[in-house]
Amino acid sequence: MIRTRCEVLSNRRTGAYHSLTLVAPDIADRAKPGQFVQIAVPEGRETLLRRPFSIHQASRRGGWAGTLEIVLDARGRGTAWLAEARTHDVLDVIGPLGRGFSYAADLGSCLLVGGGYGGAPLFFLAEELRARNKLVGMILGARDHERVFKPIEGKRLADTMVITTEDGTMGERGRVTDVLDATLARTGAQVVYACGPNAMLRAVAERCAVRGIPCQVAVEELMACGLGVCWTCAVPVVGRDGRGWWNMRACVEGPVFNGSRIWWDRWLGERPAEPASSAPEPERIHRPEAAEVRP
Amino acid sequence: MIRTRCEVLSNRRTGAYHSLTLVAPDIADRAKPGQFVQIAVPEGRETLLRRPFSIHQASRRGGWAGTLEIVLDARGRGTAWLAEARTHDVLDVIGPLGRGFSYAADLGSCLLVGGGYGGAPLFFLAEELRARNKLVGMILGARDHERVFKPIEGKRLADTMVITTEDGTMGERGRVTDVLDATLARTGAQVVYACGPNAMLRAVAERCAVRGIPCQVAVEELMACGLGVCWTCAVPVVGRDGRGWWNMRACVEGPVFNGSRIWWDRWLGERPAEPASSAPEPERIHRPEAAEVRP
Amino acid sequence: MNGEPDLGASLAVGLNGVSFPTPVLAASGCFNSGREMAGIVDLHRIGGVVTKSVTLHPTKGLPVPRMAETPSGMLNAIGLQNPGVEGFLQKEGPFIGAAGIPVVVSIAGRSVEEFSQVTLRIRDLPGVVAIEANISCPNVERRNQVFACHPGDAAEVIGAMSRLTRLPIFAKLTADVTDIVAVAEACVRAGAHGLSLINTLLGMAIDTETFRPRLGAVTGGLSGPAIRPVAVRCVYQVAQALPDVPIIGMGGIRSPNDAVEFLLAGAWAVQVGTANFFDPGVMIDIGEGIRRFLNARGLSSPADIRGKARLPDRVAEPAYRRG
Amino acid sequence: MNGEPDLGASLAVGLNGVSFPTPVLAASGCFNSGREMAGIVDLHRIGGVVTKSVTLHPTKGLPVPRMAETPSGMLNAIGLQNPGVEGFLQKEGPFIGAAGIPVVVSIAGRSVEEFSQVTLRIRDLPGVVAIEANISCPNVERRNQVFACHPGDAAEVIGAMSRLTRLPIFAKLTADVTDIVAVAEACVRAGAHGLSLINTLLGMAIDTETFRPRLGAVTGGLSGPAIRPVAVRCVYQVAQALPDVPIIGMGGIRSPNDAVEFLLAGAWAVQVGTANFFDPGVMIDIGEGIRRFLNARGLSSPADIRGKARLPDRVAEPAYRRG
Ligand SMILES: Cc1cc2nc3c(=O)[nH]c(=O)nc-3n(C[C@H](O)[C@H](O)[C@H](O)COP(=O)(O)OP(=O)(O)OC[C@H]3O[C@@H](n4cnc5c(N)ncnc54)[C@H](O)[C@@H]3O)c2cc1C
Ligand SMILES: Cc1cc2nc3c(=O)[nH]c(=O)nc-3n(C[C@H](O)[C@H](O)[C@H](O)COP(=O)(O)OP(=O)(O)OC[C@H]3O[C@@H](n4cnc5c(N)ncnc54)[C@H](O)[C@@H]3O)c2cc1C
Ligand SMILES: Cc1cc2nc3c(=O)[nH]c(=O)nc-3n(C[C@H](O)[C@H](O)[C@H](O)COP(=O)(O)O)c2cc1C
Ligand SMILES: Cc1cc2nc3c(=O)[nH]c(=O)nc-3n(C[C@H](O)[C@H](O)[C@H](O)COP(=O)(O)O)c2cc1C
Ligand code: FES
Ligand code: FES
Repeated sequence: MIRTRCEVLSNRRTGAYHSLTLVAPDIADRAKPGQFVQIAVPEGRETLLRRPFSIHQASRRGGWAGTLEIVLDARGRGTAWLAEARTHDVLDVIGPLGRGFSYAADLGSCLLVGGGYGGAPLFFLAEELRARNKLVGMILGARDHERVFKPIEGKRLADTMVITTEDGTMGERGRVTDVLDATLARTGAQVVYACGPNAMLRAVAERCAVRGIPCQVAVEELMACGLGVCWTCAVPVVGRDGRGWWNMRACVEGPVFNGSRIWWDRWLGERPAEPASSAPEPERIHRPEAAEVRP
Repeated sequence: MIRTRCEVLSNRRTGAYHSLTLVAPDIADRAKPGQFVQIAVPEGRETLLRRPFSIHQASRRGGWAGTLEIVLDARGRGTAWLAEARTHDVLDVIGPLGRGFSYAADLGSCLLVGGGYGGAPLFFLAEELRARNKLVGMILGARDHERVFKPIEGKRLADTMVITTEDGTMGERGRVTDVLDATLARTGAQVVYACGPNAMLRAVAERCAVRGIPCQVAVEELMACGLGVCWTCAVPVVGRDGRGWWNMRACVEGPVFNGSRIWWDRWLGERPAEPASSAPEPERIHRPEAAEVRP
Repeated sequence: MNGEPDLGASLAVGLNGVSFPTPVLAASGCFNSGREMAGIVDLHRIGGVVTKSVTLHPTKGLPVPRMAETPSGMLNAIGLQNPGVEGFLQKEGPFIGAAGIPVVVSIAGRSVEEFSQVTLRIRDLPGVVAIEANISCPNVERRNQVFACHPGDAAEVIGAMSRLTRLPIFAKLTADVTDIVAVAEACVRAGAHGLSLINTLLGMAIDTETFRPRLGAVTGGLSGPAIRPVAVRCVYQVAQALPDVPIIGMGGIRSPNDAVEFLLAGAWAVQVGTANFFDPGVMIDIGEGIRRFLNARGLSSPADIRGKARLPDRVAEPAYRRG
Repeated sequence: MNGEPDLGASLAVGLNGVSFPTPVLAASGCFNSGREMAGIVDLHRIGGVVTKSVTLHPTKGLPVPRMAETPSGMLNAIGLQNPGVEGFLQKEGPFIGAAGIPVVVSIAGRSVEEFSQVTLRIRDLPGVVAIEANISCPNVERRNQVFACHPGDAAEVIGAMSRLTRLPIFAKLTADVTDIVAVAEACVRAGAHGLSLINTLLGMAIDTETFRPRLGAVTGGLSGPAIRPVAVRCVYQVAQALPDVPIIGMGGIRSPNDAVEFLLAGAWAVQVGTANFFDPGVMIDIGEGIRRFLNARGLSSPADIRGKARLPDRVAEPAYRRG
C-alpha cells in the first residue's frame, strides 16, 4: 500500500457519475480489480475521514500509463467536494487497498454483475479476465439509464451484455436479479463476480448459492481507516464448514468476499445491538457445492 | 445592520495586506468610519465563526458607488481563506456594525494615528473629517515598510503625515508613540483618533491623557457574534467620574471607545481570572480634562 | 393544517402547558433577550427566546479572552456578565413585555437563596412564559461544586424555586456528570416542569505560542456542532427514562436535520446557541426546514416525530460502547 | 542533545521508569498492534504502540454500522472486537516481540477477574513495556456501570492487576464523570503507575432519513478534534492534582501544536488515535514538529514544557465557567 499525492488529470461526467483520472503510477502498477483507494478530504473541513473508492482502471501501458481511474457518485459532503476536482488539483491517495477478485484457472466462463457505479471495478476485472482468455458475460443494472455505468464500453468489452433499469429507460425493465437466472443459463457461466448495492449483492449471492455457482462479491461498509486497524468495516463471515462466524474487515480481508460465506441476515438485517457472544449462530447457511474460489 | 451576500469585485495586494472590494450598496450606504463588518467563513469548515474587519472605504458616489473595501492581514485560517477570494466569489457579510468615531464640532484639528492595518479605517475617517473642513494630521506606523498602510495615498489625503517603522525601512525608525508628542505639538491637534494593536492604543491613549487631549481608539477584541448578544468582546470601561467600571461590548458599545475611559491594566494586563465582584476597582484613573468626546 | 393549509404541518409545540409557535428557541447567552437581534431576525418566526442568565447582583464577568474557537466548536468563559435582576428588569423588562413572543428567563445563582431571590423578582414580569434554571453554576455553599453535578444540590434549587412561582421551571443540566438521568430525575421530583439539555461541556485550550490558556478564566464551556453527539445522547438517555417530561434539546444545532435529530432522540423542542453567531437567521431556517421535513412525510406536527428514533430490537447494556 | 547534535532536542521521554523514543504513541484501537501500519509508517520513528484492547475471551464486537462521522469527530461502537488473549498472543505476540518498539498492551474486561486473567497471560510477553487498563468498560458485577465511572470500581481493577505484575499500569479514564480527579486519585492509590486521559465521550447520532441510530449499538464513543478541549481540560485538572504521576494525554491530537497543548497542560506523553485514520504518517510528523518547537525555543526535551502552561496569577474557583 502506497500513500501518494496525485495530480488530477481529468474529471469527466459519465452519465450520473464523475470519472476521475489520477496520475498515480505506483498505485496503478500494483492495483488489482476489486481493490480500492482511500482519498483524503482537505484539511480544515469538519469531515475528517478519507473516502473509499473502487479502482475502475489502472493503466500500466500506453498513453494513459501510470494513471488510475475512479468513478464517483456525488451524494454526501466528501463526494460532492471530490466531484468538483479540477485538472491539476492534487489529491492525497492511499492504495491499492484490500483483496481483489480472484481467478480460478478451471473456470472459463464468467458473469460480471454490476449495479450502478458498482459496474466500475468490473470493467477492470473484465479486462484481466479476457487477458486470461475467459469468456466474459456482463449484466449492468441501475435505477435509470443515467446510472447504467458505461453501457457502450461495456458492450464492446464483454462477450455478452444484458442491461436492466428499474424504470425501463434502458435495456430490460427490472433488476439484475430478474435476468440473472436466464443469463446464467444462456452463458453457462461457472463463476459470478458482483459489485453494487449490498442488497443486490445479497440477492445475487443467494441465487448463485441455490444454483451452486461460486460468487464473489465486492461489498461496501463504512470505513474509518481502510487500513485494517479500526474494525469499523465488519462483515460477518461464516466458517468454511458453515459453522461458527467471525466479523471480517472489509478493508483488508475484503472488500471481495465469497458471497456464500457472508451471514447476510446478521450483516444487513435489523442489526440488533447485543453482546456478540450471545448472538444465535447460524446452524448452517447455504453455500455452493462448487469448488470454493476464495474464503 | 444588514446581512447580505456580496460579490467580490477585486482582491489586490496592498503591501503586506490584501484589499478586498465588495459590492454591498446597502452596507456602504450606512457605513461610518470606525464601524466594521462580520464576514462568514464557508460552511463545512471547522472554523465556524465570522471574522470582523474594519471598513476601509464605503463608496457612495462615483465609479465605485455601492462598494465597500476592507483590508486584511492573512494570519490565521479565516483570513488565509479570505485572502484567496477571487473576483465574482460571493461572501456572506453583516454590517455595518458597532459605533464608529465621532466628531466634535469645536475641535478643528485632528490627528489620526494608525498602526499596521489599523490605518485602514482612518482613511475613511480622514475623508469624513475633511468633508467637515477639519485639519487632518496622520501618523502611520508599522513593523516594516511593507506594513505601513498605503503611505502614498495617506500623504495625498492628510495635511501632514509622519511615518514610522520599527526597522527603519520607511520614515522614522521607531514607534508612533516616539513621534506622537512632537506631532501633537507641531499640528496643534485637539483630538486624536487611533486604530492599531491594542498595546499601541494604550500607549497613545495614555500619552493623550497626560496632555489632556481627547482620544478615541478603535479596539480589537475577540468577537463570537459581533451583534451584541454573546459578551465575549468585553472591554472594561471606567465611569465618567473615574469611579466604578463595567465591561462594555466592543461590538456594539465600541469598537470605538474614549481612550481615557478604558481600564487598560485590567483589559490588557495579566488578566487574572477571579470573580469580578472582588476585583479591586480603580480608585481613579487618569482622564483628560478636555471635554469628553464620547463615552 | 388547522388554519395553515398552505404551509402544511404546523410548527407549534406544547410542552405540557407551555406553548411555543415553533420548536426552535434561542439558547441562553446566545441571543440576549432578543433586542439586539430584532434588527436582523424576524422574532415572530422563531419559537421564543431564553434570556441570558440573570443573577441577583450585577455581575461583571470574567477577564478576556472570553472565547476561543476550536474544531467545529468554541469555548466561552463569559462569567455570566449581566446587570443583575434589577438592571435586567429595567433594561430588558419593557422589551420582553412588548415583544409578543414567548420569553423564558434564565436564572443563575451561587446559592439556593440567590436563585430564590431572582425567581421572586422575575415571576410577575409580563411576557415571561417559563423560567430556565441554569444550575450549571458553582454552589458557594458546597465548595463551589456545580449544582447540576449533584442530584441533591440540583433538587434543592429547583424545589426552592418551584415553591415560589407557578411559572413552569426548566432545569438546565450539564453533561459533565457520571449519571445525567439521576440529576434529571432529582430535578423532576423536586418540581421541574421540564429539562433543558445540555449546557456546554467544560473544556480548555492553550496557546502554544504564549503558553497561556486561551481563556482568561483558564477553563470554559464548549459549544457548537462538536458537542452535538454528546447532547443527542443525553437527550436520548433522559427521554428514555422520563418519556413524559418535556425536554428542550440543544448542543450544536445549526440545520433542520440537526434539530430533527434531537426531536427523534426525544426532545419536545430545541434551542440554538452558537449557530446564531455565524448565521443569525438560522432559527427561522431550521423551523421552515422542520416544516418541510414533516410535510414531505405527511406529518402534521413536530410532536409526531418526538422520540421516534427506531431502535434495534434488542439493545443489550453490557456491550462495550467505546472502541 | 546527547548524541543527536544535528537534530537538536531529543524526543525521548521517561515516564518514571518507562521510556519511549518519542512522546507520540498510537492510541488503543486505532493502530491495532502496528502490523498493518508497518507498510506505510516507519514504526521506529514513533514513540510506541498501545494495542487494541484485549479481552479474556474472543469478542466478536457489535453489529454494523460501527462508525459515524460527526463534525470534526467520529463516533465508534466496535465492541472491542478482538480474538481474545490467547488469539492475541498467537497472532500479535511474535510481531510485538520482534517489532523493536515499545508496546503497551491495552486490557479490557467485564469483571475484575477478567482483567486479572488477561494480565496474567500478558505480563511475560516480550516487547511489552507497560499495560494500559481500559476501564471504560461496563462492569457486569455492578449492573454494567462503567468501571472508570466509579473510583471504587476503578481502584479494584487497578489494585488486582498491579498485584499480578511488575509492569507499570496506566489506568485509562473516561471524561464522562462528575469528578475525573477523584477517579484518577483512586487509581493511583490502588497502584496505577500512570494515567491515560481520555477515552472517547459517550455520544449518539441519528439518521434523519431512516430514523435509525447511526450506530448499530445506538450509542458509541466520540473521538477526534471535536473533543480536544475536553481532553486538554481533563489532563490539566488531573495534572494539577497529581503533578508527579505520569499522564499520557489524548483526544483529538492531529498536529504538533495539538500535542504541545497537551504537554503544556501537564501530559508527559501523548497518544494519537483518530488522526491515524486520515493521516497515517501523522505521529512521525507530530514528533518532528515537537522537536522543531523545542529547538526554536532552545529547549532540549519534551519534559521541558510539561505542565508549563502559564496560568493567570489567581484562578479563583467560584467564577461561572460557562456562559
Ligand atoms: C470498498 C468501497 C468501495 C467503494 N467504491 C465506490 C466507488 O467506486 N464509487 C462511489 O461513488 N462510491 C464508492 N464507495 C462508496 C463511497 O465510499 C461513499 O459514497 C462515500 O464515502 C460517501 O462519502 P460522502 O462524504 O459523500 O458521504 P457522507 O454520507 O457525508 O459520508 C459520511 C461518512 O460515511 C461514509 N460513507 C457514506 N456512505 C458510504 C458508503 N456507501 N460506503 C462506505 N462508506 C460510506 C463516508 O466515507 C464517511 O466516512 C465505496 C465504498 C467502499 C467501502
Ligand atoms: C472590530 C475589529 C476590526 C478588525 N479589523 C481588521 C481589519 O481591518 N483587518 C484585519 O486584517 N484584521 C482586522 N481585525 C482582526 C481580524 O478580525 C482577525 O485578524 C481575524 O479574525 C483573525 O481570524 P483568523 O481566522 O485569520 O485567525 P484565527 O487565529 O484562526 O482566529 C481564531 C478566532 O479568533 C478570532 N481572532 C483572532 N485574532 C483576532 C483579532 N486580532 N481580533 C479579533 N478576533 C480575532 C477570530 O475571529 C476567530 O474567531 C479586526 C478585529 C476586530 C475585532
Ligand atoms: C475506532 C476506535 C476504536 C477504539 N478502540 C479502543 C480500544 O479498544 N481501547 C481503548 O482503550 N480505546 C479505544 N479507542 C479510544 C482511543 O484510544 C482514544 O482514547 C480516543 O479515540 C481519543 O483519541 P483520538 O481523538 O486521538 O482518537 C478507540 C477509538 C476509536 C476511534
Ligand atoms: C457565549 C455563550 C454564552 C452562554 N451563556 C449562557 C448562559 O448565560 N446561561 C446558560 O444557561 N447557558 C449559556 N450558554 C450555553 C448555551 O445556552 C447552550 O447550552 C450551549 O451553548 C450549547 O448549545 P449550542 O451548541 O447551540 O451553542 C452560553 C453559550 C455560549 C456559547
Ligand atoms: S476500515 Fe478500519 S479496519 Fe477496516
Ligand atoms: S461579540 Fe458578541 S457581544 Fe460582542
